[in-house]
Amino acid sequence: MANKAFGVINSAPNYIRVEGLHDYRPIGAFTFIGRFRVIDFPLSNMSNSGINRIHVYLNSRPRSLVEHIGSGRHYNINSKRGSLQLLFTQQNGANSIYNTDITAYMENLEQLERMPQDYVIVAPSYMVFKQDFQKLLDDHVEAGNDITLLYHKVDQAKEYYRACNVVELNKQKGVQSLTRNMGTAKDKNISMDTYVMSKDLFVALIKKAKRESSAYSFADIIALSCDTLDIRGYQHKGYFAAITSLDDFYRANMELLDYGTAMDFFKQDWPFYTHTTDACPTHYYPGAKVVNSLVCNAATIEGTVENSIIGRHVHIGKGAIIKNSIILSYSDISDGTYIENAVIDKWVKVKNVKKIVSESVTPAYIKRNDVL
Amino acid sequence: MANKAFGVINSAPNYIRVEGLHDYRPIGAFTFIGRFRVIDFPLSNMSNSGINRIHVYLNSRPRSLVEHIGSGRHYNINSKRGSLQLLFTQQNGANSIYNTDITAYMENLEQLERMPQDYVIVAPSYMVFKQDFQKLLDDHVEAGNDITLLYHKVDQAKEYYRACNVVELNKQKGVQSLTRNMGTAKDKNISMDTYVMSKDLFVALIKKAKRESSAYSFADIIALSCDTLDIRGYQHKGYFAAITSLDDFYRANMELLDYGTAMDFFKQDWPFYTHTTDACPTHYYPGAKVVNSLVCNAATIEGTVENSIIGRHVHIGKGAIIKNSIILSYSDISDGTYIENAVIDKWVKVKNVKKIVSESVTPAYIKRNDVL
Amino acid sequence: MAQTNMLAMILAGGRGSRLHELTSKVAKPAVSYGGKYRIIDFPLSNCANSGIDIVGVLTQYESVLLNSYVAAGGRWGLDTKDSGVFVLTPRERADSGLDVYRGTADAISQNIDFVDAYDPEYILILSGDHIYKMNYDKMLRYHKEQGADATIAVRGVPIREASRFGIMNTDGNGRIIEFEEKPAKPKSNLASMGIYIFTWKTLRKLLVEDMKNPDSDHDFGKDIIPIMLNDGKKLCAYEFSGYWKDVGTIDSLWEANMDLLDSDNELDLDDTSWKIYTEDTGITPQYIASTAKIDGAYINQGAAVGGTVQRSVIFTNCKIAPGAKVIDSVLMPGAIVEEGAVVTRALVAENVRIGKNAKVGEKKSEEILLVAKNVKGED
Amino acid sequence: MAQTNMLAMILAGGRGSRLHELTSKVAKPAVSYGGKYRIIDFPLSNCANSGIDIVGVLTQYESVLLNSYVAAGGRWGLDTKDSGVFVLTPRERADSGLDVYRGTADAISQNIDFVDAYDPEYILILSGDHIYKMNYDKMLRYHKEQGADATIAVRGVPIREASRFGIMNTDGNGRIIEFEEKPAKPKSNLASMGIYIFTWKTLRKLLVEDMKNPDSDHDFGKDIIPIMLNDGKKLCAYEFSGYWKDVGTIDSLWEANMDLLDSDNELDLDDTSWKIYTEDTGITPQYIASTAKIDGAYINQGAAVGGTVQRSVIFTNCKIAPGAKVIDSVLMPGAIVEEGAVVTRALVAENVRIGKNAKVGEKKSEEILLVAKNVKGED
Repeated sequence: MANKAFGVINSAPNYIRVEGLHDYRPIGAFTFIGRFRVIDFPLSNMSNSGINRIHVYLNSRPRSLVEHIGSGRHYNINSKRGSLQLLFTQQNGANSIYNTDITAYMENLEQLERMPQDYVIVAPSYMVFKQDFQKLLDDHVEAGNDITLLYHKVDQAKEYYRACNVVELNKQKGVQSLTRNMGTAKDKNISMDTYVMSKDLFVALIKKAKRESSAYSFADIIALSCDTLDIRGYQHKGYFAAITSLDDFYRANMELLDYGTAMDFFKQDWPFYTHTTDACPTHYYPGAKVVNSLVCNAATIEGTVENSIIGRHVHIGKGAIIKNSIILSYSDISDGTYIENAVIDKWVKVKNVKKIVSESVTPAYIKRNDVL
Repeated sequence: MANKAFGVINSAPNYIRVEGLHDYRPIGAFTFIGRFRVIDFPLSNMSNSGINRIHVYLNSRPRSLVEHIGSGRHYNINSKRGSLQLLFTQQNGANSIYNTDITAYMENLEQLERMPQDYVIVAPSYMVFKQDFQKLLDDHVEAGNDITLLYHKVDQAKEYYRACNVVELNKQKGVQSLTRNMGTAKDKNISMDTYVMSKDLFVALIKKAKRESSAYSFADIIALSCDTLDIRGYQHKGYFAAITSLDDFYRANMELLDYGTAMDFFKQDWPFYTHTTDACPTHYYPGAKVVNSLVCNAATIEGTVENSIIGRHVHIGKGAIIKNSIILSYSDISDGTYIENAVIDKWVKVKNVKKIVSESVTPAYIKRNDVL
Repeated sequence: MAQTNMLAMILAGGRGSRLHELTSKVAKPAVSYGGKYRIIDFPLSNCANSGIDIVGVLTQYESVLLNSYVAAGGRWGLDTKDSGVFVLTPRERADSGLDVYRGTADAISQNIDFVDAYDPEYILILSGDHIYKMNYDKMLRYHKEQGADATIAVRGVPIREASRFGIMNTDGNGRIIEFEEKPAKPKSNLASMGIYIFTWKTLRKLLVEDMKNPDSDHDFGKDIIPIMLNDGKKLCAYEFSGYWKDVGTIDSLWEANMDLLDSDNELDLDDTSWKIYTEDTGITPQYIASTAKIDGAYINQGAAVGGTVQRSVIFTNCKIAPGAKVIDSVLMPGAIVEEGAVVTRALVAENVRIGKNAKVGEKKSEEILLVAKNVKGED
Repeated sequence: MAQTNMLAMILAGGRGSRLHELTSKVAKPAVSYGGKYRIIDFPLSNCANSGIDIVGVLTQYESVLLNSYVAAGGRWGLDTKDSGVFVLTPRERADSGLDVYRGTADAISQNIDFVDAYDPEYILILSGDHIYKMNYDKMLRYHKEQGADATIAVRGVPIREASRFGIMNTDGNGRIIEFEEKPAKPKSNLASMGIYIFTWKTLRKLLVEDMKNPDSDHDFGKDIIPIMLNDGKKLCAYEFSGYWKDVGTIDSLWEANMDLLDSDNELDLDDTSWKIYTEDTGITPQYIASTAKIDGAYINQGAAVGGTVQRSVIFTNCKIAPGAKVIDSVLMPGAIVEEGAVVTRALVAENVRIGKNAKVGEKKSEEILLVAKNVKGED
């Protein structure tokens, strides 16, 4: 069944920077609750919504995402009828002001213009949420908007979502402005950087943005078009995370330790797909103590784990205590170590250091491949 | 069956430039005799040799190769036991002197060092030939060389192979020097940029090259090691093409119009795999006249084709005459056009111009998407 | 891909005996067609293009080739996480012995557990031996709009030929009020194409009853449809008007191939928005030698032509030597015509070799000659 | 991948009646094991890791689940251009009716055409219901080195138990000189594992003869091997010494699961150089609640533990409510243990629900309790 829309998944804007983790991979490739990658969420949302032609934009360090996404079979994208196309940009200075989504679209304009679908759904690869895009599209078409923009009402806009845009809406949900979140108030409508519009308008806006400024992003041209176009907000409800800083990443993971939140988010009728690795089950040794945690496969647990997320192939030694932490795959925490409020990247070996604790809200971060 | 070697397929060095075609894709993505891509040959050679862990290095404009290679299933690489890994470099100025294979290896050293195999086979993505790498490896191990280098004896080194390296051998096939082909003589041994060595030596040479000069290529460090290492040449026989200029590309294609050469190269016991597209058969209209040509599927031929290669979905109009030319996919040659000695890139529409002829050895080249 | 909630079952059991030796080692749906396809590629590609994820292929006759061909669902992109093509043969069960499929309906009945496992709302029943392109998703939408219990695809046939078909008589709104099998005096020209959409719950109940009925032939046309009409269920006709061909005989198979030489042919295999997927090998392009003369042909990659080809369809890996002639014929994959041989109005089976100077087929023959065995040459 | 020129056939026909209700809807090789696997994952993964491209799975009993599980060869990476897993059921042929497989050898005989289609030099015969990791490529190299007509994998068993097995007596060089089925006085402790490599040409000839022999049981152990020994063919024993378990009974299936709780267990499923591939769903990690107490467990992703787990194996999607206890037990996929329920020394089948406060199994029972149906709770 040919869907009327194709999907575009874009990368994070150049001003978003997640301390530590970001040095090794784009946000879309970040591990989420130990098992998924952030990009699995927009991809699964699209696949579940019947969208089977998807463009994924990659910029710096594409290897991990290319491997993870592969042929798209695990996202249920028919490889003959559909396609999951990876698009690259030459402009690789990740922090360069020229490294915008508009630059990426312009470099692949031929691919974009060749898509046969009438509509496009644009979603970001650095946010985690659940959304039926088919419903969004139907609504968009019925309402006759020029653009429909997805937003989420939050009450922690002072502490979090600092790299996101804020939407101001009129009574009819018309978007009146789109501006960077300056943390001026708790309650804000955060733009989810997710848009529905006609392909023609999408292409026209890209070209317009390019003409006006080489540093414009797509959000910039949307912001500038609030007066001239009928842009309407569509409120998203349920779990929502914007992975735009280490704090946001940490909090987004920890929120899902709440069983109710997790069960509401992970439902059978809306599966999130991911690349699987045939890891064996996890072995809990006699004497291990694990509570309120999410544990991935192929871990070996001999010590204590509390309020934490344990990745694949992680080893927690005898007498080790892990609290309020995220341990990514293949890390090895040796006997008797105490870790609290930390994010331990992949392939870390904690051997000689016996204590890693952060006292502040911001968790401690241990670099990939480090031996401590 | 775990093979003792893994494969590395590298990109063309920064000083190789194929006029026209190269503006749109790397050489590995060039169409070859209308149906294959140049990279299909090294990949199939590796797969047929039982190598199922392969690293493919991509630099500028990776999209077409990423799509073409995909999951590697069509190359018979078991997706669980084996893997076809795409590796990228950040250094994207394709012509920059820093854009060397050494830079690419250094950026992905972690992936390289993690490979469990003892040996590595390095082959280029810009040459077309058939070689059993298992045999090469067995020979290498038995002879006890440090490095085995594949070379081909040519007798047109003055006109062609100008961007290749020349090998000088002693009586024992020991490599005495590796230098750029200056076209000083007809008969030369051309290095096929294909090496077998232990993984450890490979990594050591990469690190050494990096230390010595940021602009060194792997061939440079090999050249410098002729005195200290036991590097031996292994002669390749049969069809061989180095796609290092438009002339070389054109000639390499044309050579396979010779039925004997083609039949010797394409044999059932050594299949070359490619990404297929489910194109329907080709329709020859009454009145069409085709001789001594290779014609791909989904073409529609109403005119005359002689000594030419016709790509997929190409249309040759009534009364049109195509001689000694290569027409790439989706191009449309309208009624009555005369084309001789030309390479027509993809998606070209020849509508108003009625004659495209090159009188010299170098074929005329028509740009992708052009309307003439 | 979003689940359309419709599962497809392809009846591929046909021995196709009127296709003679072509089906002695291959089930009819696996017979070659159109230069590179097999007949079953058509319903399977239609399913893939219509967004159907799960396809069962029911077979009991010589299933090895069909099995290994179909089981690799990747050919149609049907090998994603939640999609697949499954070959369903009769099997032994805890509660019964091994049994053949007794009829089209029985084939589904014996696989109720398979269907139930996917819990579909609708089931699409297809035949494995028709050549056509059809969007089953559109048909499903029609089925839903009509609120039908069953929807049957029909096509208009010339009224004078209607008595050869199963004819559906409808009221003004597409509802079927009567079904007549080969009526002497047809009241309409809407012939059943053997393509059905049923609401699964309704069909399931009927199948369970049908299994127990000793007088039933367990056939959709003969048993299930008449019962539904009797019961006052809502059956609707869905009209289809594109290219459609049942290739049950050598002549019709030949004709269907020849249709492709027509530049306006309705099947339009070149349409990239509705591709027919098939086994696509990484073989060389077709090689046309300096000695070749081609005058109207449909040729697939991997073929090598050195001789004369007139109005013919040439499959993968065929070889026509210099001096050989192939006229008004179909050469199936790997067929070889040696020097001086002449093939006229013939259908040459897979891998058959026509020896030097041999002549097969006649220009004026009424029927098409099937050449299923090597023909010896003369020096 | 390079063709090793050996094709594998897995005999998966077993109804496994000693596994009781576990096999009432599922063939024995599809029974769950080890938190996430099915038994047939072991021979299939061994094949994939040994570089075998083509695997036939022979089955006639309740093949739907096995079929749909196995046919998606992608789980084992066996879905590349030239690789595949093919389910082979009995089928109707032009020259004979539909027939069941009469024995292990007959199952291969009936599929000679399938094997021939791939023209292998060697054929590997495997059983679908053993748990072990083995490199068949090494065994093939041994077969070639020995220049054998057949090579049989054997393992040493305690000599006092040897009379329960098929015992191979060998000369000093590994050549089998005698085969005794359950000998009263065993001369060696080398028991056949039911894993054979044959040179295909040799076996093919024997199978053709065996098919015609009215006195044959069409069995490898009873008929083919003895004939080969009589004919003076060279049969060699290939000794295997790793973990190996035939899981034919509830007790042995439970034991094999419990073996995984041993930190030194020889099977070592965590070894990434020889992975066992299986259906791997994109489900959430295992959720261990604040109320959970885990004391020795092997738990798979997607499980949610709120209660107590002691020395148990917990499969995908199992739920153990707060206050529930699971001790010395195996919970198969989707099993649910409600509040206050206690499960001891039991094997709980797929999707079975143990109701509130229910008690199943006994600490001191000799046999393991199979719980195949929901157990009602008490309020």
